[in-house]
Amino acid sequence: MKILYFAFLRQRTGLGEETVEAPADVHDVASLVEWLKTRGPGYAEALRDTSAVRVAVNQEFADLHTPVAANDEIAFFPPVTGG
Amino acid sequence: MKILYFAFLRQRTGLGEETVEAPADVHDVASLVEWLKTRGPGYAEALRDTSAVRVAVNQEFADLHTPVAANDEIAFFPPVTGG
Amino acid sequence: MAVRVQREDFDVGAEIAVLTAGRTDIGGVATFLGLVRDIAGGDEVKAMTLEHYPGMTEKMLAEIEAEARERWPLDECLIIHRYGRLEPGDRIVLVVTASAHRQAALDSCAFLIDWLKTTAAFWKLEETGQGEHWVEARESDDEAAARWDESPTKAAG
Amino acid sequence: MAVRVQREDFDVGAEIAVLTAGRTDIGGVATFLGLVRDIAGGDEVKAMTLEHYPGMTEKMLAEIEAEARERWPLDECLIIHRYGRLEPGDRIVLVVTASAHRQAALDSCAFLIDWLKTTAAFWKLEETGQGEHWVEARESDDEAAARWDESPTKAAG
Repeated sequence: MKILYFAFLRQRTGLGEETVEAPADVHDVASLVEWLKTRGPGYAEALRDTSAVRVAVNQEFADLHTPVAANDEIAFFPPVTGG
Repeated sequence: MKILYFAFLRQRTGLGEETVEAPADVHDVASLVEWLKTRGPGYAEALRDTSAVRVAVNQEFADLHTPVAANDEIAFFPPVTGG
Repeated sequence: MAVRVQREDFDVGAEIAVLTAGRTDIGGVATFLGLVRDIAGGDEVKAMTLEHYPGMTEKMLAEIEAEARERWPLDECLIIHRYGRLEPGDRIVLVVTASAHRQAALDSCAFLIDWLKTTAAFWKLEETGQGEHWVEARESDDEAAARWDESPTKAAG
Repeated sequence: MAVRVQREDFDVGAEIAVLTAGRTDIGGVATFLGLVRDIAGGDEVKAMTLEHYPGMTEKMLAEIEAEARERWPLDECLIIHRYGRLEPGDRIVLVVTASAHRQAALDSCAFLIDWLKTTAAFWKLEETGQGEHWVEARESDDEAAARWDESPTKAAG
């Protein structure tokens, strides 16, 4: 799956975009977040407070319960501030 | 005094502007209107229905009771339609 | 801060550029551009001639501009209104308001154009297929202008 | 009808000219131009970098534009939003709405800019004297956008 990071999440993870092969038990946003946090201190820091993070799955707003699959595009970002 | 006519009043009187020497008994807009109406059929027609006519004295909205004097600028026009 | 009543056309982009040149305190510029429509009251309009009262029309525009500046925190304000014969598609009126806050710019622009469209000292002679006629004041326009007799919306950012 | 998210600057006058060229059915064109201010929350802003989500940002803009067209009788509608690093005085956003009736143009323009300023998928990194920081969502903006959850003002002419 393709993972995107914006704003402070991009800065903390150190990358804007990556393609990952998640373990089989990653089936929703919550389990994806838990797995991503194990990938390094930048990820753990970026995703520590999920109340400050918004998520979109395939460019639609989603939440922790939204299912994710291999070909999905999942984006993490702070609440939008508008233009 | 200087008299201005706009829109249909200009068309009916046949002129946009004139300088007149009004008789001594012309002391307010009402008496000015009565005197102007005696000056010809165009004037009588233009000023026949004063409910359809607005007046300004020295570029301020006025009414039939507003006093007028020799050096005033008096304008007659229909209700404004805006731009 | 300017009011212009003119026969000539105007350039919207150039007017905005002049107002905002070198300014770093303006957050929002609201603009209303009025064009002559080819339809009025169901009739096809071939042309429209605007008449105004030179002197008084400008004086009233300056007064309403001063009122807008009093009601909203405006950095810049511009009103241009044309007179003379105009055809469908021609530019007729421009209102530009600039403020640190978008709501002030938007509200003052709407206030000014409502006033201009109802209360400004202009008279319109329309040329239609049925000949020429003077346009009469319209009720719905008066209602739009009357809304502004209430207190203004607070600036929201 | 168009939505553009771009790094490049834009020309307000040229954009309006394209939308209205040859049109005789448009009575009013409402425009909102947003500029970068040199002050935010009391701090001097040296520059601001806008980040967006390519694809999703445009999709959301297209959706809100479609909603505006559904709520108001619009002849034309244009939204341009820039991203990247911008300095005070730079143009950042443009909304243009055109309608036969001025109220529809004014209301839809205000609706769109309120939405853009609160709900559009952008993130802002401000450079101030105190360093860089990400701007957080603001309450007053959310309130301005929430006003539009009510039914729209009727077109008044």
